Amino acid sequence: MTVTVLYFAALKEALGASSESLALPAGVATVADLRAHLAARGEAWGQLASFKNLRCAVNQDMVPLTAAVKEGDEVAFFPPVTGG
Amino acid sequence: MTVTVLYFAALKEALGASSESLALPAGVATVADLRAHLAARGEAWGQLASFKNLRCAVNQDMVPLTAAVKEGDEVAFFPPVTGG
Amino acid sequence: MKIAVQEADFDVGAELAALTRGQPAVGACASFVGYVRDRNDGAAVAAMTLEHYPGMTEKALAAIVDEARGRWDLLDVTVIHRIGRLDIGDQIVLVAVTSAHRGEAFAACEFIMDYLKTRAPFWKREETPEGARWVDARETDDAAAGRWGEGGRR
Amino acid sequence: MKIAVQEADFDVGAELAALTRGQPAVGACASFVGYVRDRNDGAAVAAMTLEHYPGMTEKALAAIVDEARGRWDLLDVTVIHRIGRLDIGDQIVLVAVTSAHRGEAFAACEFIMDYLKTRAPFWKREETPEGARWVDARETDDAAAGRWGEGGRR
Repeated sequence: MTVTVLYFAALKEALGASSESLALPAGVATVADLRAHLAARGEAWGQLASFKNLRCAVNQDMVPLTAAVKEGDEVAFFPPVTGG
Repeated sequence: MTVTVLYFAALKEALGASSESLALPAGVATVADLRAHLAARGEAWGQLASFKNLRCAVNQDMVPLTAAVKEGDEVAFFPPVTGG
Repeated sequence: MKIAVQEADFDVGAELAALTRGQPAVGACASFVGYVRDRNDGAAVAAMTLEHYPGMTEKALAAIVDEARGRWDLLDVTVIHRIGRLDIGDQIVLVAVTSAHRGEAFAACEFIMDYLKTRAPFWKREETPEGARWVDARETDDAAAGRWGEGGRR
Repeated sequence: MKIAVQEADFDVGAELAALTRGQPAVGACASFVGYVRDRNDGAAVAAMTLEHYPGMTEKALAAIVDEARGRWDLLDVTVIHRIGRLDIGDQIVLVAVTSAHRGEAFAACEFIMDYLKTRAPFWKREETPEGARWVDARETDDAAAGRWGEGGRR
């Protein structure tokens, strides 16, 4: 399946990436799986596995890392928010 | 001793008085004594004795009816406040 | 600190700007405006008149603001309360509080309103279809002021 | 209900007037404005840039306002949050809530701010003498949002 992945703020800077369209291998069923898949790219991407208090959203709703990922989803990774 | 007595809002209307300078007989030592002295005038003034939740201030500070009254004080009687 | 008791209306935007302009330490401004509603205690209200105790009013408001400044780390406070005859929709009162952080600004603003409602000598007289009536004090206002107790946040 | 995410500054007086004009049931308007402070976490701050997640931001703010309207009897709500580069003293965010009574307006305004701080996808990047840095989330903000629990006033 194919998903869109977005990165924001300090994480975007650390990864040097803001968004990508990604074809996922079989076995990637949750956001946590997706994170592990991305972290396995190595180098800067390894930070995803250890990023402090990593937050994620699926289709623009904040969800826990255990949330499911489906074909066509928009998945975002970002640090804790600091607006207001 | 002589004091100034003020009345406000519904109490002012009930008494038909807004302020007066009053020479007090010996024995009037507290706001409660003053209230009893005024209520003893009879007619509308009798309401002072039974006025619901009567509030008072001495020299513009809210005080309990047990507060002392001294020569030259400004004593005010009024209903609970309803500003804001 | 600005405390005013006046017949004239006030401009909330201008008052907030005056509190915050040239104040780089301000991170938060909590404010409250009270308005004349068209209904109260089940009756239609056409207008109201606010009576006060000149002299004591300003003193009571200053004491309330001082107490708030003792409880929280505030940068500045403005309190404006109108008197005289007011129509439906008119502004009655403004309380605005600036602080570095929002929690203190919110708490102090609500505290000042709660204490103003029970300790500042204002009285409202409403005009209703059945004639004019003095507004009764609400027990909920005493309860709101009582929440703040001594020392604790509420 | 008005929710806006914009680079442009906003006029608090005009926004409050828009919320209350011609609304005779409004008795109370509680509002909050956040400003860029000149210090944060012990460092001097010269300016900041606010990044956000377009699309999700508006959705998250609408969900927070809906939750507030479910908890309290509100008449109207305005939330405006700026993005882009802001200088010291600039307004960042406005939350304004109208209700018949002050307690509900205060509670809802603070609730919306607390939730916005932890659930709306904005990120601040500060410019300091040691260079730019992303602002760290505060544990006190999580605690503030946590106070509201499920159902209770706080």
